[in-house]
Amino acid sequence: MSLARDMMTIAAVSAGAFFFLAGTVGLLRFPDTLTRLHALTKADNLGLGLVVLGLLPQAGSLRDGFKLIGIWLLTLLAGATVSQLIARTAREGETAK
Amino acid sequence: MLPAAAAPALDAMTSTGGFLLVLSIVVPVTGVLLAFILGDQYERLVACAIVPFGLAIAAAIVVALPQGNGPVVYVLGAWPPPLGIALRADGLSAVMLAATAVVICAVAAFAAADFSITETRVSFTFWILLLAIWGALNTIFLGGDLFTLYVALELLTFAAVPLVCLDGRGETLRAAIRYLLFALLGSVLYLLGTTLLYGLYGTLDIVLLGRRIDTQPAAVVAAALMTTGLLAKTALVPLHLWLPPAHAGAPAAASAILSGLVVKGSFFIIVRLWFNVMPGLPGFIATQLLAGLGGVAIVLGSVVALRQERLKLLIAYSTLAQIGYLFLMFPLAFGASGRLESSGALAGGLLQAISHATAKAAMFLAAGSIYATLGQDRILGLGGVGRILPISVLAFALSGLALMGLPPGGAYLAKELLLQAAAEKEQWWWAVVLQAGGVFTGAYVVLVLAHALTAAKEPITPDSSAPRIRELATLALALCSLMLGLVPWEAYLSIPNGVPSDKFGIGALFKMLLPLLGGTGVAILLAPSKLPSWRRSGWNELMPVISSVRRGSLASSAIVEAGDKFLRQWPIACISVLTLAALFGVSMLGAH
Amino acid sequence: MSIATVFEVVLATVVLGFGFWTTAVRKTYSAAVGFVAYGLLVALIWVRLDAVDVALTEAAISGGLGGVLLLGAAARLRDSETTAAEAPGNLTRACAAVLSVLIAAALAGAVWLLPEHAPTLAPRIVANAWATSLANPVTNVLMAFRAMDTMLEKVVLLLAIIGVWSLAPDTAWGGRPGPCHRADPNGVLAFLARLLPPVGIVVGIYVFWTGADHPGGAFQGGAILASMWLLAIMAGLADTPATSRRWLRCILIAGPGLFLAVGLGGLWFGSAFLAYPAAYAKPLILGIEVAMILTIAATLGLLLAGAPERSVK
Amino acid sequence: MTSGATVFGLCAAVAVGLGLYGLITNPQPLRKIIAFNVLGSGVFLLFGVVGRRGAAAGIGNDPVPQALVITGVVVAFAATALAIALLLRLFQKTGTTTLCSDVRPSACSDPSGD
Amino acid sequence: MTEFLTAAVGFILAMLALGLVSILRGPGDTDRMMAAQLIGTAGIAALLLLGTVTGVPAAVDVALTLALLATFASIAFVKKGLSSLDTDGAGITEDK
Repeated sequence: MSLARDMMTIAAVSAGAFFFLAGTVGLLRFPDTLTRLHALTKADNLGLGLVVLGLLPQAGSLRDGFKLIGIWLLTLLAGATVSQLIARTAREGETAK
Repeated sequence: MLPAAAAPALDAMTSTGGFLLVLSIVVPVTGVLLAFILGDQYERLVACAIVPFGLAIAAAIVVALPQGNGPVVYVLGAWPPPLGIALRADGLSAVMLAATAVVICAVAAFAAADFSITETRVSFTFWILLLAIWGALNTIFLGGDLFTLYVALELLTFAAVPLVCLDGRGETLRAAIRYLLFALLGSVLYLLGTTLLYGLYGTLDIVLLGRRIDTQPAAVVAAALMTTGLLAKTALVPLHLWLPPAHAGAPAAASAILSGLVVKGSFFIIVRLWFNVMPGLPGFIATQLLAGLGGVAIVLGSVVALRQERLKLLIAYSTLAQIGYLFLMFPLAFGASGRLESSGALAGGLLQAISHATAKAAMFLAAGSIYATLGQDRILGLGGVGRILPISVLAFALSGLALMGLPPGGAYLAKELLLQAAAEKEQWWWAVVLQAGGVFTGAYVVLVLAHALTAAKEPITPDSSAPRIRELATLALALCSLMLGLVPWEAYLSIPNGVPSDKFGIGALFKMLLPLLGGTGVAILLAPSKLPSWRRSGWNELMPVISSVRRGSLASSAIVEAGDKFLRQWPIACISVLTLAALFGVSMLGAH
Repeated sequence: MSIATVFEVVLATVVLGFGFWTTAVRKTYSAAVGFVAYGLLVALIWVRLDAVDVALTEAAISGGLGGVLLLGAAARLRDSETTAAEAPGNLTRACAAVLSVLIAAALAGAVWLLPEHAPTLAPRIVANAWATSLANPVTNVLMAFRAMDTMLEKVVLLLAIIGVWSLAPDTAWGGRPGPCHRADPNGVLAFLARLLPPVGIVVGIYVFWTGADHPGGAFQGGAILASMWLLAIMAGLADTPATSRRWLRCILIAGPGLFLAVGLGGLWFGSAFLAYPAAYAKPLILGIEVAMILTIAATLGLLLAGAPERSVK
Repeated sequence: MTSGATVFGLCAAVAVGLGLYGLITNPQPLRKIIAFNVLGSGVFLLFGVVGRRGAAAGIGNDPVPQALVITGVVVAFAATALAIALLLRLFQKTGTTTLCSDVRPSACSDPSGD
Repeated sequence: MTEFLTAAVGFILAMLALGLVSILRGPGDTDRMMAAQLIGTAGIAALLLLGTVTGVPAAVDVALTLALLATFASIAFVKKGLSSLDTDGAGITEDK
């Protein structure tokens, strides 16, 4: 049982780390603001989600598990809102030029 | 009087009358809260109601102290140190508490007539911060824990900074930022030291630390950092970049508090640190270094003061010199046992601190009345002011004389005690510096008075007449400073050889002539603005000789002024801080 | 070298990397961003040092409110970057570098020389925790053993507010701090500002409440509440209150005022100033903390909002 | 037991050095304020290391240094806020943020002559 | 298990550092605004993993605090701070 949980943790956290890697590569390689933003938000939120998923089996109590999910939802909300605002600013910057 | 000498149990037990210590902190803080909530137009009422209370509490502590054995102690929350915090009042605290209360009273009486009710912003800020400064200072004088002292220091800084820029001009804002940033650097260094001390000994209580401390290198690092941080807050040359603009730019009542009291807070913590926490740590060279900086401060502060065109700047620079004077006691208190001893030198230093507090506050208040009446404070434009504001000019003269060391002033007593100690320790060079300090003080007092007492070139139309109560408050403060020598200090400060008794004899008169005549000479030689009587005839034969000497000395004083300007640049001042920390560290390490 | 040590070295290196970036980078705005990252990573170090109370504080201040304060100032002072031509020369820089390294080395040496068996007050604190019946040792130290420091620290916060207010132009004295924020009521920001604060308030109260027995406390909870308030202000859903309002001033002194009152009660009825009678210790401390969380939230919010700029009329 | 104390002690010392250097050499006041914050966090970390070394009685970090740090962080934040408010007011009033009070800006350029 | 998670924290930290440097070097201000986003998510992930590794369950509360405050900070980034009079709204004119 414990082994199965650990396997799940390892798999999910590895996948999460991979998405963080993908996001960073995107940041380094993509040419303009909007595509970089895309790389960042998608990868990061998915990465964090997978890390949370991986840690759920390790959580000590049900309350801790809910907190973990809550954290992920909060960052998702922030990511969605802020990237929209940033993208809008970027677009306006371009039209101004 | 030293806590270390008292029985161990007494330090960790509330003594009778201990609640007075709590009240002396709580009452001003309550005043701050009340004034803040009642706000507009009531803050002055609250402050004026609190001031007599505070004065009574300080007086009660002063009365209560000699009756018990050793310090008055209060254990907060009934948690004895090291777990909890204790407040302790020994002779040093009592003396400082009383002086602070007197100065605050006089300044409050002055300011009650100064800030009109229409200026809500200035009045609100000033009165609340006045009470806050009082609470912070009392905490510093009574705090028995190094971290409590840190919080109190920050309280003091936060209360002092807005006072600097009350008038909101760009120049004073700049001064306030420099002051705040430099003071923060100082407190961070102090905090670094407390970290190391806690890591070494597991307590921050002053008495417990004093028993546990030894001379290991990590303790030396802590001592060096803390000392330097506090010096930065005290503005000892070369760490004085913030002081002149800050003290000269504030309104008169605020300047009096800043110059008279606020710098004494960090000075007092240095005294606590060196005499109570680690008397055996600094060693001979470090004490000489500290006093050496004091000597430099006396020369630089006085010479630059003589070159100022504005009265308030002159007084601010004279504060620099007087701060230097405070540090001369350290080598003179260094005993043969290799420890700093609570001796006549310490008593002299403390007396100098309180007589400077009263006299300098009176000087700034007098300057404030002059500024308000004339609408400017250029020294060359002071002619005729003696006729319009006789009381203020008299107060200025009296406080100047007190600072010079006129008997029976506190500074006279302080100088005698320090000279005694210098003779005892056979460190004649500090006796020279002490005398020079008096002469320099004489110089700028004579310079100001000479201008103030001449007739006006053109008739003056006063902008506004100063209310009489303002002038009387100033005069009372100056008289206080002049009467300090009559107080029976033996009950509070350890004076092994007794107080010099000859306060009114021929000898005392003669001692007074040196700073007065020497000061006149220095003023003639070093002040770019010539003394008024200089222009009259009768000096014609001497003229060529003196002129050439004067030209030379003026040139050298210009070099000193350039040096001051150099030292007051931000990077240079910060580098000086770190250099001093390194020097103190090396000299303390070398002592063991 | 174990993997834990390797990780610690990596963490320390990354933190110092950001510290270095913050010091060296040319643009002030980038330096402020660098500092936010730095503060966040320092919070990681605090978790690693098993000081979660401090980690919470550090996350709230350096990562959150402090970062916002610095960024706001950097954005507003952007035009001034070119005018300040007082860069020190190479000699000054070299002196500064040498001395900074010297001080850092002395500190490192001092830490190295700290005694093998470190002195600690932890056992004493555990032994005396019965007096308050709170299980969080840090809260015990803050609210009971060193209550004087905590009370004075709240007065420091109040003085900071007075200092900031005193910078108002005379015409705006007593007015509302900061600019008027307007945003589309149906826009994304307003949406977020309606959705997040309820969650934030719950979390803030949770962090405060859990502080009695677990890491957390009034300050950390207050910081969260303050940020939610400011979010609503930024979205134009609320405005900063006029600083002359009596209720606002009541909130601003509620914390230190109640602290002081309870302390004096101890002096009058109990054993000492700031001593709690054992039977009522917990409710008294929690009561003070409730007042404090309000005071802290209001104080932090107003410190970020700045000096009054708009007259009430 | 005292995992990380040495590494982070070193880290704290370096942070103090970085902060000091920044505080001295950065010409813009806002950068000085940021450097002050780096310096302060170094000092607080040092407290953390001291507390970590004093872990005992089932507590991983001596609570007294922790409490002192929390107080210190609050004070440092208040100081930052006050300094920034002063700076913004100075900028609003004069249009510059230079801290040199002596007449011309050029008069306070570096003395070391390069 | 602990070793694996420790390595994962180290890896995420490295990604955070790399990403942040690339953002801060970026040509425009909008790029810099992404920084808060990255700091938030990567920092929270590192914090959660570290809490599990170090055996500090309360680290979850730190992460929760950070999640809320990072959101707030991101908004402030985009608004370029709270207190800007003249630059206010530069980044935030919403669609009509």
